[in-house]
Order: sequence, then structure tokens, then C-alpha cells
Amino acid sequence: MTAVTTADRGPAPLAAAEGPAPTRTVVAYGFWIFLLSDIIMFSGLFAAYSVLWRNTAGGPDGRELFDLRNVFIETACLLLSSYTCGLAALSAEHRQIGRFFVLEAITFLLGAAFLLIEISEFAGMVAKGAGPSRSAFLSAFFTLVGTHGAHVTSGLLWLIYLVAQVAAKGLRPPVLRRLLCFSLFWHALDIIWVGVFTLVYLMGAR
Amino acid sequence: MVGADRPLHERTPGVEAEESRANVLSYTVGFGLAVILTVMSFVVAQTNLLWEPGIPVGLVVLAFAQIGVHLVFFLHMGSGSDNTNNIIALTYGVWIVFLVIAGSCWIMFNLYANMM
Amino acid sequence: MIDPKGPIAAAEWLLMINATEIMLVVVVPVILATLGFAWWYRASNGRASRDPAWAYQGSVEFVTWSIPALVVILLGGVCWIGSHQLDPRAPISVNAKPLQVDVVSLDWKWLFIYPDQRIAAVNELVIPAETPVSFRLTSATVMNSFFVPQLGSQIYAMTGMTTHLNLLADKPGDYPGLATNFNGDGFSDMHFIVTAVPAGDFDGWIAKVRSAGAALDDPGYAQLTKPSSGVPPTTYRSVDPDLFERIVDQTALNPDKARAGNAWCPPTTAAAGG
Amino acid sequence: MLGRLSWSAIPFDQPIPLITSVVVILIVLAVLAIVTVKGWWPYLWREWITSVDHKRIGIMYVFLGLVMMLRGFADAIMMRTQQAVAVGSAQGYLPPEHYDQIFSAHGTIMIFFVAMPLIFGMMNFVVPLQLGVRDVAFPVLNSVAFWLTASGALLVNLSLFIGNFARTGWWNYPPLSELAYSPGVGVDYYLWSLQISGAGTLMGGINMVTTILKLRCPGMSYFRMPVFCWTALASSMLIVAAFPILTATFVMLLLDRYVGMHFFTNEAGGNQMMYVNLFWIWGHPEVYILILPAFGVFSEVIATFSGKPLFGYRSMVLATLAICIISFMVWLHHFFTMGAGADVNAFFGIMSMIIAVPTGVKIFNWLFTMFRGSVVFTTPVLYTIGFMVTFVIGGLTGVLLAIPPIDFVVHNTVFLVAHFHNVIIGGVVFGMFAAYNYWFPKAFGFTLHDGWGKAGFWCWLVGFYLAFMPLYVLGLLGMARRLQHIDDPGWQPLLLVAELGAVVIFLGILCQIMQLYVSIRTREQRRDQAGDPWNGRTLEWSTSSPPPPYNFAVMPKVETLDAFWEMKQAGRAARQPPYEAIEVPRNTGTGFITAFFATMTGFAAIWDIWWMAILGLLAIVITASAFGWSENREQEISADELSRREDAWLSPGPAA
Repeated sequence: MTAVTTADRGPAPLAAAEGPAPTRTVVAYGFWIFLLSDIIMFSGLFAAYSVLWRNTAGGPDGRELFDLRNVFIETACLLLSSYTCGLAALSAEHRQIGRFFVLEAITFLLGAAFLLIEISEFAGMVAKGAGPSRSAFLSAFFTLVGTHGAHVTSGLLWLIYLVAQVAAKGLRPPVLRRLLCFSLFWHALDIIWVGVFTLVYLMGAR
Repeated sequence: MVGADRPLHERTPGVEAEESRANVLSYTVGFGLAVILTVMSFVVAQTNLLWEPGIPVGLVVLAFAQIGVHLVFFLHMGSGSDNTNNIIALTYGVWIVFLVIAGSCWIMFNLYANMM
Repeated sequence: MIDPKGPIAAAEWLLMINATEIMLVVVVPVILATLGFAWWYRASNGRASRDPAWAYQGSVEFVTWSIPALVVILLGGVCWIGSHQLDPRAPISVNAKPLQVDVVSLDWKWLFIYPDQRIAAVNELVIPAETPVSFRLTSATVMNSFFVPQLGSQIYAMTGMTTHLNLLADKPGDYPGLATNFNGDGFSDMHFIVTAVPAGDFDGWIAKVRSAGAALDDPGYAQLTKPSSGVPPTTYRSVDPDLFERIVDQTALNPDKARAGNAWCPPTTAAAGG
Repeated sequence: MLGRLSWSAIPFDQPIPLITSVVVILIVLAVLAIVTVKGWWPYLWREWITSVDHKRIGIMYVFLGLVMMLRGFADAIMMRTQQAVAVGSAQGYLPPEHYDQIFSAHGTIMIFFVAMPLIFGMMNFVVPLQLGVRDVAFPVLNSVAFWLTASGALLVNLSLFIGNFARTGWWNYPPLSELAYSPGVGVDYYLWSLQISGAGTLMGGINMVTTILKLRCPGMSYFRMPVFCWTALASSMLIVAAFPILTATFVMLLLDRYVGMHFFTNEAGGNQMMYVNLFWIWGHPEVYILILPAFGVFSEVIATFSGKPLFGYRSMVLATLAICIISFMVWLHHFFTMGAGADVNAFFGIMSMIIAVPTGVKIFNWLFTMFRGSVVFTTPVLYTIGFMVTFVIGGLTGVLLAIPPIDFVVHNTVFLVAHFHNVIIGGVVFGMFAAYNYWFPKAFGFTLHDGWGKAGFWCWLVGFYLAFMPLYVLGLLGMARRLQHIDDPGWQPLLLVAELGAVVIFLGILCQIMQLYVSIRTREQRRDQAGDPWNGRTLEWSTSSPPPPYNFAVMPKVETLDAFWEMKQAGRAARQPPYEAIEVPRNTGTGFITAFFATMTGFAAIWDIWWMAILGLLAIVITASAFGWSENREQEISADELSRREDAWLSPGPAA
């Protein structure tokens, strides 16, 4: 994602309150808009889940399937990873590259742990005969939670890629901009997860 | 090279360079609040602390609070000299999300009720 | 539609004419003004007065917002009242016991079940005139819409759902009915004739149907569900009055199958709905 | 190895698609041969395919939209002919399985691959110029977005030669579109082409929103932005909010079809009404995504050619934003007849009518812009006036459809078809033709022939009325839409009039092709030397025609609305040396390569060729990663070169 850099090169007053915003602002704002659209995409899945969650077609419902202990661990992993991701972003801004690597490694491990728990939960449900094609409820469940999981997976791949960029190029402004987008993405996933564990698990398990 | 060492006049979510607000403390405070709210959600859902029919309402309120915490402490919304754009975009997004979910539920449940 | 034969269609037609007239009061002057302004203020017209700076005037702005707002307030009120008065679910209040007809959309024909008379017909709907008809509709295949233009409102027919419609024919006559929601290759032939007969003749028709033709049993229904188009009108001398419910439950073809498609809505909505 | 794909996918036994396929393939081969023989490939690759210049991308979008319009129109005239001849016992020349594909393809193409590319093309070309900046916020993303749209269009057209297209109507309602009722590849073509182009549309929308909110030249405050930029902003905001819903909906339908899930099936608790609901949450805003930029075009055209500022600018902006918000609260009016309660129906009916208020205000404001102006009747102005007259009729029938009891008797009939063609042809298409005639000199440096343009307008206008007014009547008589043959012989005269209308529109298209041909032949006489052929008001007219890659050598400083007009009045030059070196983004093949692999993935997924789908996806990821790793994405234009180019343009004399 490149952007017009002309503003950065113009005379000083240009970059002031008037004229095009600096690249970093433009990139972050564009990504913010993307995140909002992604959240709206999720709202479609949330809407489908809200409408279909009792359409179990005689199959198992949330009370039988959900294990809140697992969900709590998942939540803890994701929340903690959001925290370490934020701290990593801070270390990147302060050019503390060693700390940055350590914190991003922790972020990655926590994210991977979240994914593993989710995959084992899915596998357990499928083994019990409660796969996504069992009922409309399960279709909506697997799609909503699975889409979030797919986002986490791509976040993890992106993280590896960005850490490799940092290792190869150092904390240069373009790399910092990409890191900024990543941490926005990671925090947004946490926000979506709040919706998931509240609506799907906590309400569904009752 | 140029973007980062310019003063930032418009804040965007997550633009924390040269900002005194984004520091370890703010992340830690946010993290602490989020942990408290998460634990409260799980406790409310599994116990009878709250009046039974009110539990979904309580959970929704806690979720909103937690999302607010994330927005303020992790995404750094709501501070800075000119973040009107970000707030407007966020409000618009929240409004659409509300319309999609609440509107769908209203319409679909009304349809169901009329089709019995 | 242009020639309504029942109170529902007549009301809807009148509503349409009224709404059109109300809007024409604004639309016609706007069209004339557009053409008139464009013509009079053409660049080559030396007699037109010009004011190239005129870009804002509060009073004009006020009027431009007010006119459409007033029209919409008027029509909005009509819309609210009309939606409630002409709700397809609302029974028609006349002094006659409504006739119950269950409608099933099949590929590609209509099945009409008379549960109280225990008879059925395909692509032929006979109703008594001056008697309200209360329809329940569903589909055994894809989404469709049931429409008799001269009698009024159409409504969707969908698998697993039961929609409701109330119509009344003022006079005896033949009224074409059709499917309006595209449902596959046989769509264009999926029409039927509604025959409204004088009230006394209706019992005669029932007796005639009961005396001849096949019975619509389960194998017969299974045969009917096979796709076919342009099916000639057929009647059945008897039918299981619960067939409609079984089609909605999707147990008509396979009684052992679990009831499917049970829609769920919060109890409060269910109580308030209708 | 090849999934479901086999020789039987080629329509050897169906003469119409086969002949069409052969002809189209021959034309494409001929074009490719000419390009190869003339040695144009390096030029095309360097200057267009890999271009990240918003103007070039805008032009390519418009080109795509116009070419696809020919395809969509061919479908339209086939449908009209079928309905005109297949009356009574006649079956016409198109069997249902073919006819059903044609109306599905017509709707899909016209909405997604004609209207969307046209509005995106106009927004791309015009918005940065009007904002006085040098490019959009994300030039490479812009290129990716365009090529993904083209990829979706390619897939739809591929369905003509290989396999078939959906036979479900352009809404693709389940359960008809579920595997149980549509087992072939048609629905998959529909879903994958729209998913791919939808991703492109979303990228384009994000890009536009960011551009307008974050990149404006100095002094360009919100209330100094031209109205077209406002409408582009509102339209893009709707895209960002609506298209993700469509993506989610199609994901659910894809999962139903490919993985056996039960979102919308007849079984296991699936709910087909949910698809209808979600589809129209996207679908209604989509209508305004299309019409708002057209409103912007009319605002620019009517102000320029009346020699007056737009009347009630702030009202106009307010009305645009009001439409942007309210259009998200009316979607149920597309399914009043599904059986919701009276309260719900009435609520959405009234919300739908409320949109008529800001729309009405806009009509009045255009009216008062002409008042006491001096109107020059150029082709864009004719389209604007034709629009104002036609659109109020469409608005009238639209309000009728918003009243549930009236909708109950005209829904799903050709009355509805007449209504939305009334607003889409009368609004969007006229708007885009006005824009095409208005901005063509800016894009290519010479004006279009006005006579042929006007002839085209009259054909379109008359053709539209002939084609669609009979449909209003037929709808009231109870004629359903999408009929392959019509039983009532009494309707044939009206259907023949509608057919005649389609023929007249075809004449209009021929006039437009002639207009382009004649204009190119006589381009030297119609050169736009000054860059301001219409005595324009906004900044795009302050630069040369066509504009240089960097748009503005020195960024304009804006002090008022209608900035360029004010500069001309004050005798203030829009640009003044000394020049400073500027950076422009470097061309890249990222967009084209991504779209190439997206097409491959989509095609593979349609035919269940899974190894190819995975390869394609991996290739997309690698392309994106390679670009994400790259540095040095800008190139510098030195002050000397700027000075040379600008002097060449500014100095009087023959074509530079």
C-alpha cells in the first residue's frame, strides 16, 4: 500500500492543517476504514447467527456443545496477545528492536494457542456429529467463529511476514506503517471476539 | 523516512508516534480493565448474581464496555486535537452494525411470528 | 389490476390512483418548470433576465424542502393506515363465514387444498363469490408468489413457512391467477384461473368434484411433486386435510423424517405478532 | 484433474450461444492479432495495464463499463424480442433454459459490470482533479481494484463459452440457487464473479473515502468541495458499508453449495428469508451507490452550463448525506409481500418515502440553478434535462411502490421492471453519458462531436419512453416479470412497442459509436488547448487536457467554492513557478497479476479444480507479499522537467 508522498516533500505550510495529510495518517485512516468494513462484514454473520441460533433442527444446541472453560482460556490468550501486541508497537516506535521481537513472539504464541484451542473445539464438535452441515445453527456458528479464526490465522501469517521485514530492513517508516496496520488489525480482532464470546458462547451456553 | 518525523496534526486510530498518551501505562490500564470486564461477563453468565432474565442485557452492556475500553486504550480513539473523522467513521460503522443486526432480528422475528 | 373485482383490489387500485394524483400535483409543475426554465433561460434568449450570482435564498430553500416533506407526510399517513387496513393477514369483515383454502406452490403448478371440504385441485381454483376466502400458503420447493391481480394482494409462498392472505370476489367470473416470483424453467406456465361462482353453485361444484377423479393420497402427492409444467387443471375427490401441515413440516413425502425448518422467535415477538 | 470441466461444457448443441461464442472469440483474436502485429503490447503494458495513474485507471473503468454495456444490451434486446414474439401459443426462439440465463446475466452485468465500473471510472478520473491533488490515497490498491472488477466481468463472459450462467435472476434467491435446485455451474459463476469484483469494489470504496477525507489541496475545506466529490464520498461510504454485507451473504450461500451447510436451504433449519433480508441490506444502498455520483454529475453540468453556481449548495450536501444515511433503513420495501406484519411494512414504507424528500430538494435546486442563468444546450445539458423529467416520473412510481398495499399488486410485475429502469436509465445511465460527454475533453484533449451526441441522446430518450412506458401498463394489467412466453395475445401490441423502444435505444448506441468515431477523425479541429472548454468552475479545468501524470505542477490553493471560477474572476493564475521536484507512484503489474490469479482461482473453484484454486490463491498471496516487501515505489519528476512540460502547455502555439 503505497501512498502519495508529495505532501511530505512540499514546503512546511503544506503539511500543516491544510493540504493532504501525511502518508502515515493516510495509510492508518485507510486501514481504519477497511477494519470498519470488515466489522460490518462480521455484522452480517452475527445477524445470521442471531436469527438462526435456535434453528437446531433437532440437533445439539449451545448448551450441549459449548465449554466455557475453553472459551475463557481462548479469551485470555487473545486479550493478552492484544496487550503484548500494543507493547510491541510501542517498542517499535521507540526503536527497541530486541524488545519488539520478544513481544511479537509472545503475541504470535498466544495467537497460535488461541487457534489451537479453537481447532480442537471444532474437531471435537465434528467428532460428536455436530458438524457445520448438521443444522442451520451449527452452520452459522462454524461460519461466524471460523471466519474470526481465519482472520486470526491470516493475522499470524502477516505477523511472521512483518517480523521478517523488520529483521531484514529494520524499523524504517514504511515498515512502521505496516506494523501500525497490523496492530490495528489485531486489536480489531479482539473487539470482534468480545462480540463472539458474549453472543455466541455466554448467551448460547445458557 | 519523511512521514514519521513530521508532527502529526490529525490523529488516526493507532497513530501513536510522538504521542505521550500511548505508553506502557495506558496499555496496562486498558488490559486491566478488559480483564476485569471479561471476568465479570463470565461470572454473570454462569451465576445467579444478576436477575435471570436480565442476564443477556447485562452481558451486552459488559460487551459494549469492553469494546469501549479496547477502542480507547488500544486503538487510542477519542483523544487528540482533530480526530473527528475517526469518530465519525466509527459512529457510522456502529450505526450500520446496529442496523444490520437489530434490523435483521426485528424483520425476521416479525416474519416468523406472522408465519405460524 | 386495472379492472378490480374485489374489495381488496378495489381499495388498492383507488389508493394507487389517489397517491398518483397527489404526486402529480407536484410532478407536473416540476416537469413543466424544468422544460420552461431551460427554454426561457437558454443562452440565446435576449429577453431573459440573468442573475449569475444568485445561488442561495432562504425562502426558496425553505419551500424546496417543504413541498416534498408535505407530500411525504400526507402519503406517509396513507401508507401507515393502508398497511394496516389492507394487511394480507387481516380478515375481511363481511357477514359470511370465510372459505379456507390452502395453497401449495409446486414445480411448476399450484395445488389448492380445501381442508374443510376435503378435496383438492391443481391449477384450478373455484371459490364462491361474495364469500371471503382465507388462504394459507406454503411451497414444497422454492420461493414463489401467489397473485390474482383482479382480486388484490399477492404474497410469497415459501417452504417451511405459512403465509396468510384474505381475498374476496364481488361477482362471479373468471380471474387469471399467476406466479410472480421466478422459480425455474417452468415459471411462465405456472398460471391458473380463479373461477368465482355464485354461492349456491359452489356446493354443486364440491359435489361434482367429490364424485369423480382420483384421490390425492401420499403416492399421488409424491407424483405431483415431480417437476412438470403446463399441467392442465385437475381435481381430486379426496385429500388428507392435514396434508398442508405435513407439507409445511416437510414430512409429507417422508413421515419418518423429523420435523424441519421450525422457525424460532422470541416469545414476546410471537405474542405481539399478527 | 479438471473437476467438473469437460468438453460437454462447450455449448456445441446450442446454436445461439455457440455462434455468439465463435463471433466473440474471433473478434477478441482479431484485436489481439492487431495489437501484436502493430507491436502495441509494450506500450499497452507500460502505459495502461501496469498504470497506477488514477486517470488512466478511471478511463479503463469507463471502457470496461461501456464494453459490458454492449453485452448487457445484447441480452436486453434478445429478451425484448423473445417477449414480443412469444405470445399466445408461440414459444419464441429462446427456450426457457437459455432465456433464464439471459435475464439473469442482463441484470447482473448491468448492475455490477456496467453501472459500477462507470461510476468508479468517473470518480477515479475526476475526484483527485477536483480536489486539486496528485493522486488517490492508494494508487496501487486502485489498480488492484480495477483489475479485480475486470476479472469478475471476464468470468461472467466466460460462462457464455464454457458452461452456463445462473438461471435464477440477478438476486439469485435461494432455495432456487441452492445446490438442490441449481446443481450446475451457473450459480457458481454468478457467486465467484461477484465475490471477486466485490473485493475490488470494496478496495475502490476505501480508497475513495480516504482520498476525499485525507487528501485535499490546501484550503479545500469540506464546504469548498465540489458537489461531485460530496456525492462520490457518500457513494463510497455506502460501498464501504454495504458491500461487506453482500460478501458475507455470498459466503454463506457458497458454504451452502460447496460444504453442505444450511443457511438458506429448505432443510435443517435453514432460512431462505434471511438471504432476501441480507441481500437487500446491500441491495438498497447499492441503488444509491449508483445514483448519487450521477446526481453529482448533473450538479456539475447544470452549474457549468448555466454559468451560475449550483443553487443551494449546502442543501445539496445535506440532502446527499441524508440520502446516504436513510438509504440504509429502507431495505424491507423490496419484500413487502413476504408476509411481515403491518407495523414493519408501514415503517419501512414510510422510511422509503422519506428519501423522496432530499431527492425532491435536489430536483428543485437544479431547477433554480437554471433560473436566471444562461443555459447552453450541449449534450450533457440535454442529458441533465432529460434526466430531470424522466427521473421525477421514476420517483413517482417509486413512491407508489413504497406504499405496501400498492406494492402488493405491482410487486414482481413488469411495473417494477419499468420503475427501476426508469430511475437507472433515466438517472444513472443518463448521468454517466452526461459525464462522458462533459469530461471527455479533459481525458483525451479534444471535445466530442455535439451533433452525434445529441442524436444519441434523443434516441436514448425516445427509446426509453417507448420501451418502458408500455411495461408500466402491462404491469398494471398483471404481467409478471421474467416470463419466457406470454399467454395473453392482447398484450402483444404493447410488447411490440417496447421492442421498438429497444431498437431505438440501439440506434442511440450506434449514434454514440459514430460520435466517437467522428470525433477521433476530426480531433485536430476539436483540440482543447486551454484545458477549459466549457468555462468550468472546478479545479479539474485548471490543468491541461489531458492532465499530466502529476495533475498539478504546483498544488492549487483554494479560497472559495467553485475555486477555478473564482481564480479566473480574480485573474489569479492557478499555478505559478518556481517548481519543486515531486514524486509520483511508479507503475506496477501487481494489480494485473493479482487479478490474473484471481480469475484463475475463481474459474477453478467454479469447476471444482481444487489444485488450481489452491495454486491461484497461493500466487495471489505471493504477489501481494512481493509487493508488500518492495521499496522505492515512487519516481521523482525533477523541477526542470516540470518546468519544461508546463511551459510547453502554457505557451501559446500549435499542439504541444
